[in-house]
Amino acid sequence: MQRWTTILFLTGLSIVLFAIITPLVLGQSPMLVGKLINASAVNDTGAANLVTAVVLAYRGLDTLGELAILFTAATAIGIILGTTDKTQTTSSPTAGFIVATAAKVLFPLLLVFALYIILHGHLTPGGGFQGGAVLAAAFFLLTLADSGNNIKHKVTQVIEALAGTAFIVLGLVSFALQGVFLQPWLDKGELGSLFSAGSLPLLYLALGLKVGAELANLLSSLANVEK
Amino acid sequence: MSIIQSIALLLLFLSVLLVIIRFILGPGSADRIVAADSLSVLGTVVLVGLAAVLKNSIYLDIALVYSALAFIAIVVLAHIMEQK
Amino acid sequence: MNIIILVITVSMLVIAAFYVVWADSFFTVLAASSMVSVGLVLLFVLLRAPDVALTEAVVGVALTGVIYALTLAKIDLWKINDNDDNNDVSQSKQ
Amino acid sequence: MQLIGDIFFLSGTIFLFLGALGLIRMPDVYNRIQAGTKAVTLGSILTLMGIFFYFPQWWGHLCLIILFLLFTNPVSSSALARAFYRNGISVWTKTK
Repeated sequence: MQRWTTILFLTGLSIVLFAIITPLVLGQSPMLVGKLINASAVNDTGAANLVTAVVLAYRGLDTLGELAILFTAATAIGIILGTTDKTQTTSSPTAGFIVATAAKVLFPLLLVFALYIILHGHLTPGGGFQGGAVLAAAFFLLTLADSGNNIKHKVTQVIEALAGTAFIVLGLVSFALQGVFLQPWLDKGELGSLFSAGSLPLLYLALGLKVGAELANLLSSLANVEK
Repeated sequence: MSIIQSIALLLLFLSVLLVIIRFILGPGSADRIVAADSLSVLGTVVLVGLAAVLKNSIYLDIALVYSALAFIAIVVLAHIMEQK
Repeated sequence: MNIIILVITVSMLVIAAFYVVWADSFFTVLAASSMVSVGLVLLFVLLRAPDVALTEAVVGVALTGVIYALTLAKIDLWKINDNDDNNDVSQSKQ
Repeated sequence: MQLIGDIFFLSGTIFLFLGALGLIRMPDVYNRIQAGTKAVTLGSILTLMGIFFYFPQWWGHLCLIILFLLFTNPVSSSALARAFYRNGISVWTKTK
């Protein structure tokens, strides 16, 4: 029975994919919202990447909701697994010399790379969520190489709380200045330079730190639970 | 696009096809893991090639992310296999 | 040129999705889901959506595979009986 | 410039193709790892150098990608081979 539903699902999937790749002639989508955003987003926010403008400026409250959902999921997993902060290592062997050396070499590169993705979120594709995931992967690589140097759960919790607070404080400041919650404030700057787009890079920085701390916490507590 | 570049891109996609064939007929799951590992590197190269074909440098970021992160899943897999 | 890339990408996606659902060994499932992620990234790039492709690369490669592998190791499901071959990973241990 | 790029690009893809062919032809998991690591790493580096000659303004990203490939691919393959060996996957012994 399950196999037949599988075959049905895969047939539908392949039909959908081949319908995507053949040129779409069935109904041109009107794209009213897309045209409006394309026309006005650069003047409104000063961000070269329009996806960032939508995610943080037009739909900032939505992003706050996503952040709350992620926080709830991470909290639930933390409750189930328990934050065993004891430093005694379990029976897991270390990953070997080559992986340990590669982790030591790659960790600063991945850290710089994650900060690049986060800070250039308003210029190139990327941003808080993606950069935060790279940040978490970098810290997890250290845990993987040597299960002794686990990350400190207290520190990541403090970072996560501060970043989440910073996101809301930035919104509240714009509420005090302009009367609208999470409106972009600060100077828009020159389009395409690093210090532009007003408060959007600050929001993305807070977002990236929060997501990175949460995911690093989750991965490390998944890896280091005694069976 | 010159003819040499066309031949090179054709060779690139033929190699992707060969890796997929190894994935299909690999007798054990170890062979399939090796095929997926090779495919992650080939996917990076194909992404850079697509960035060159589309003449847009923002696709290079995706290749960068891919080359940096594709090995973490493999290393985790090897680590778990070793624990058993 | 474009249509060759698209056909290879989409057939790779469908084959890998087939293996994700049908394979008995969890190692095969992990390898196939990473292949699905490769195919999705290529498809998103071909459809000119670099932002979605970047998100898919990060989430599909790093987070999904790692969380899946760690969870399966934690609940001891690696020892499932698979009859891929006699020199398989999880059978040869027993 | 274009000619040098063509030479590097074509030789890189030839190496990638040979590596994938080795992945098909080799008889054993360890041999397949060997083919899929060495030839594919060299081929991808040559291909990226060819693309560098086509678009010289992309040198930063391409250098970073080459660096990451050079670090990550051998490490993952060696960890994989080590895990396979410790799990007792048999080595091909029918050599002449």
